[in-house]
Amino acid sequence: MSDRRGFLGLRGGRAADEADEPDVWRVIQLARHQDRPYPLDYIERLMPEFEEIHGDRLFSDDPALVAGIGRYHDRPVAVIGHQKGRDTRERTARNFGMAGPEGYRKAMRLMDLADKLDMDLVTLIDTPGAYPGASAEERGQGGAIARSMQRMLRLTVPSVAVVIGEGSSGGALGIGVADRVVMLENTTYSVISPEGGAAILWRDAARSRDAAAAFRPTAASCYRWGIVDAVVPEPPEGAHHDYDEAARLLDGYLERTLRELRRQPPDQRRRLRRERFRRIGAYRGAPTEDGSAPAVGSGDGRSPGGE
Amino acid sequence: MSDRRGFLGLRGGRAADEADEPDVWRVIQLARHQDRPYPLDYIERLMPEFEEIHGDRLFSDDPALVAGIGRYHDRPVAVIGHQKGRDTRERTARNFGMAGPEGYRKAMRLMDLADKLDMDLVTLIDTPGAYPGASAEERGQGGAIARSMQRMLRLTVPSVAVVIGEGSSGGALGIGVADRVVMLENTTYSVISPEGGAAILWRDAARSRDAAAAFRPTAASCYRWGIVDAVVPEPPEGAHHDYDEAARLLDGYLERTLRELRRQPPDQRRRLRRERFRRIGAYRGAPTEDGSAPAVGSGDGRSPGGE
Amino acid sequence: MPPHIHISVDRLRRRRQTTQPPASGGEGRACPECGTHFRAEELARNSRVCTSCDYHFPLSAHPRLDHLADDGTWTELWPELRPADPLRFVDLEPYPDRVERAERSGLREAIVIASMRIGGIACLAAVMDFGYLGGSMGAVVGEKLTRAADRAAERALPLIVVTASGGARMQEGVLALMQMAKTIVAVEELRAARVPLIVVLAHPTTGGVWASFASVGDVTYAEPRALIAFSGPRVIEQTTREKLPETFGRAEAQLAHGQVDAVVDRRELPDRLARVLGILRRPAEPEPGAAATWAREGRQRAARAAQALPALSKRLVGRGGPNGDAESTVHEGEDG
Amino acid sequence: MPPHIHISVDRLRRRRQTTQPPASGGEGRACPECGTHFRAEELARNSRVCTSCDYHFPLSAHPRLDHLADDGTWTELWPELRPADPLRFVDLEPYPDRVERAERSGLREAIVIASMRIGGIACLAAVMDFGYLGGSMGAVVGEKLTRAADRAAERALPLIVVTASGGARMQEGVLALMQMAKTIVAVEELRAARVPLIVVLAHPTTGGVWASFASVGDVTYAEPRALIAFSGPRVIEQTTREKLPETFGRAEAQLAHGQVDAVVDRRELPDRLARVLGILRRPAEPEPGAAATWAREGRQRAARAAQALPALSKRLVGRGGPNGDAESTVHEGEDG
Ligand SMILES: [Zn+2]
Ligand SMILES: [Zn+2]
Repeated sequence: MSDRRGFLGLRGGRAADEADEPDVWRVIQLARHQDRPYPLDYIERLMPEFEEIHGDRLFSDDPALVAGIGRYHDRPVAVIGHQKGRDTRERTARNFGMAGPEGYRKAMRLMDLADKLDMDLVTLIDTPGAYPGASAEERGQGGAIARSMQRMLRLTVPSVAVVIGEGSSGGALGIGVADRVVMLENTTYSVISPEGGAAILWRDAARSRDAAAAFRPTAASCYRWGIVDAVVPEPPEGAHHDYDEAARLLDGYLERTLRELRRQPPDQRRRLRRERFRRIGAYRGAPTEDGSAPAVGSGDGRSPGGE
Repeated sequence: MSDRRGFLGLRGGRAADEADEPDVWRVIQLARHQDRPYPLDYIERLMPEFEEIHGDRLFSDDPALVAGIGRYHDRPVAVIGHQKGRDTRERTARNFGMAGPEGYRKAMRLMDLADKLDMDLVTLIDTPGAYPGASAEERGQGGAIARSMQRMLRLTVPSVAVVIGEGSSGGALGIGVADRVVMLENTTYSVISPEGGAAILWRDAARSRDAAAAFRPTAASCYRWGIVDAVVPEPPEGAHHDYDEAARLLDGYLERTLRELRRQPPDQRRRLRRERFRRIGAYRGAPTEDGSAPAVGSGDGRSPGGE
Repeated sequence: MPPHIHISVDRLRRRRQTTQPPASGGEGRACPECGTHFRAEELARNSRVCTSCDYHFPLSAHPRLDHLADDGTWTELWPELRPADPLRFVDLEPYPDRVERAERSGLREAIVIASMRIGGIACLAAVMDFGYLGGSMGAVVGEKLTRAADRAAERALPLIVVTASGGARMQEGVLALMQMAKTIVAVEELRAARVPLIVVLAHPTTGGVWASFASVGDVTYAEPRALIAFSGPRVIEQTTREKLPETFGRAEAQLAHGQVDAVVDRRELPDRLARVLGILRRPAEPEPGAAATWAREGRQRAARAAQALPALSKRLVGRGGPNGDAESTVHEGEDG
Repeated sequence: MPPHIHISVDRLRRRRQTTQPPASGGEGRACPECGTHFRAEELARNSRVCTSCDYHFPLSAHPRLDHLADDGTWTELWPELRPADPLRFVDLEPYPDRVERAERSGLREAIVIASMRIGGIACLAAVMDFGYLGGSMGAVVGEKLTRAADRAAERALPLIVVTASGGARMQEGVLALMQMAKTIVAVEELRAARVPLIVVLAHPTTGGVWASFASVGDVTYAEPRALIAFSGPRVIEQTTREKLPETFGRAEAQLAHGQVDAVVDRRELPDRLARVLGILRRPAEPEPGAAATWAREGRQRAARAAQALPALSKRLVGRGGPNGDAESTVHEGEDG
């Protein structure tokens, strides 16, 4: 933690090691710890002034996703984050951080504002997933997430997405298509929660530890896979033990990165952002990098189903 | 009607005369005539192929406002229009052409598409006003109309708005912020319906003829006031007597105007569109056109309420 | 023509009087909600909010400016703009008579533009006055708002808009309707210049004002219980035969429906605005602000664009002859 | 690297077989809605729609292409792309075993790309196959769709996408999730090139596919009764304890909720698509199409951009070593 650069991602070494199974489960518990700092806890510490905005101007306001403008290192900044709620009542009110279409549409409204007023955008990801409810589906949950990603790709201002807890499913990625994507040390980023994955793949929700081990949704793994650009350290016992220090460590990464991103021309930034996401994915059969013949895929050319 | 140019607006002369009171009322009756051609009647005649789109991708589809893409003079074109409905059942289903926020949001979706695919946009205005309902208010009727106007101002493609019947209130203007705005011969464009105006200003809805005479919402008046750029003639007895001829006359104006607009560079077109609307409005006290001292407005400078 | 507006405004700028305007209350009022009686000074001291039940009394434009602006910092702009009567409109009485009566009450139009400081930050404000013909939007409202936006863009000043309006001014007919589009153009100029637009919705904000500039603020506040709607409750009840609840269209309901960012007690408004302006303050930059450059170029572009306009659209447009009487100009111009 | 994809694709293009693929039905089937029994040929003749009740049987990718394309005009592109196993994923069985079994059924991935003509108009199609691992979206789906979009942009060809998917492919973990963003990038390339994207939602279109490219088509059709949802009914019922109606998330309900443009019977789909493509056809222009120019420049830009990428993001990204085995490459690259 004494590393002045303040983020593991550029240290190399240990962070890039593959996490073993018990570690994965421990990280999942930490990422979901009910005392973990939530977006408003970071905002309170990073920004002397913050003004929350409300509503999508279409249907409603979604308390599961907070959005607002704040003063950050003497500049205006736009912030979006999943807010889970601390006690039972707030958790219910905030729907456990599961945003509906109204949340993503509020987020898009703030992105418009960020572009208009030339504000950097920071998103703080911490959700078990987008809200699975009939009403959310009727109002276009899928399209809301898709368009939020689309909107982020079109941003002219710099953007950084930070996984600060649980980053699960499209609900997380909906606000995650940024110039830089980073994870705090004890967080997860995954296609599905371990319970959900266990229920589907093992047909037994109780086998979530197996699912966790298989998904390996830790910061270390995601860093290895190129999903995130850096891993931001937390205080020694985890972010929930020292909010101030957790915020300070995040600040170290954030301020430096936004400054760096601002140096790029907007068009270049947008191009690189597209390229960043376009390149993700491992597969076989691609042509080699010098453009010569493909390694796999020769054959008679008949469509496989037609034989 | 035999004028090959096919639009009164550029003929000058009679069309620019001030209509007298009985004429105004007659035009109002014609504009609302239940047999008048509606957008789909024109579309059927002007476009060999047309595909309607549905839904705002947010909440619902609004049948009071039809939107779609069609083939027009061998080019793709986007069309939006208020559709009133012909028989009682259809009139109810289409809400008498009173669009809700979903209608304006569907329209905006089509505007996005027009911009993306470089299609000219044509809007056909025929509404007693935007739908006055509690649910419409709850879903942001005001903001929907405002944003639809905003979206039209941002269009990169050419746009023409045509009042084909009744153009009443913000519900009409919501799809009326185009490069060119024109009215068919027997149509009206007004801040409010005569009945609504009578109820408010005369405190007696029965005095709608008085209101009509005062508002003078005819094509001739609107042309004189600079609200519309041209008046497109109708068949001798009115558009409802000959749909084919009405469509042919509209076609004559539309095709020529879109071709002319396409010749302008998009940025210039957008600038001129802004300027067009920005200049509307008569008031006293403006500086003279050469920038010399103002005609009115000298005084002690105290704010008028502060004396 | 808009480009010329910029040239002459500074000469027209007026120093404000710091005395309390009488428009703010008269001799005293009883709260319509709880019946508590207040003397005018009491009410004014509490920003015309009931100390018992927090009812927000109407606040006209000048006292509103006194309330929002840092002490003694507001200066009215373009107070000389007055309505014309392009339709020669007569309902139960001629439009000019209505205007005259409204002016006799001490107001000059339904909107007042001022430059000012809030929390030390320079900005412009456009404040509507329901007391003047129901805060209705005619050509003067559209023009003043457009000038305010132009100046805000040119000088990179945030624009604060406080609305209170029954909608378009019917006596100006379809020309009033068109002010909706005109004010949206103004908002677009702010966007191009990257200048913040903060909207405060006071009671009532309805019709064409809500359906144009009032609903597209970057940040939007509403005063408690302000009615915010395109169609008013009576029109809706008549058309749809629904019985609307007391809460229909009120600020609190509009917040729940995602239409405003917050409901803010009037007494907290100056601090709240100061905070937002503080957040949105641009950092000092070495290069000249893009906004200022844009506005300068914008003016030149607008002048060029005007040349290219089809003759038709030049009619009745931001005009006003040397004698300041647009009305007669209109008819001379058109009938001749 | 994407820029190189364009260079090699033409060599990889395969002529299609015109024989009827067996994947379309086997020996015969009973309609699950009305019980009517059909022989395979009967079903195929009616586009696998029940002649009694209009139930739409699932249609796998190749017969779908036969159905949509003008006779004999479709040619598959990039059939050689195969999943890697970057997570060395094992649930009830190893991921590669699932892949192998899926391939044994005659399919090669959950999406098939083809160039073709519809109503005489050249276009590209990307057709998903629910029969291959539930139509799940892994890296190959993302990559193929991206290549299809690149080519569509480059050659100014409309892209038709037919979806049928349970969502992201869990066995590829968070890398599968990221394909959502990747496909949205692909859609953005189409936008930049002004190329139409027509989406047809077949049963079922759920999860990450609905929440990415499937929901942002320029025109969007759905097949009758297709389930279209981000969260499936079972998940919703478990989470919210609501009992959902039969109609939940079905095409007809999504139409009512404004999420699709029309519900189109499969038998009318080819004509409907031909009509839309006909409408959107660009007029013959003297100058070279902007789209083609864009794509050409785009390729050069992408190559330059790749140089500028931070080293981090180059990991595990569109890779595949000379031996075609990305899996081992990954682990060598990272552990070393
Ligand atoms: Zn009271
Ligand atoms: Zn059947």
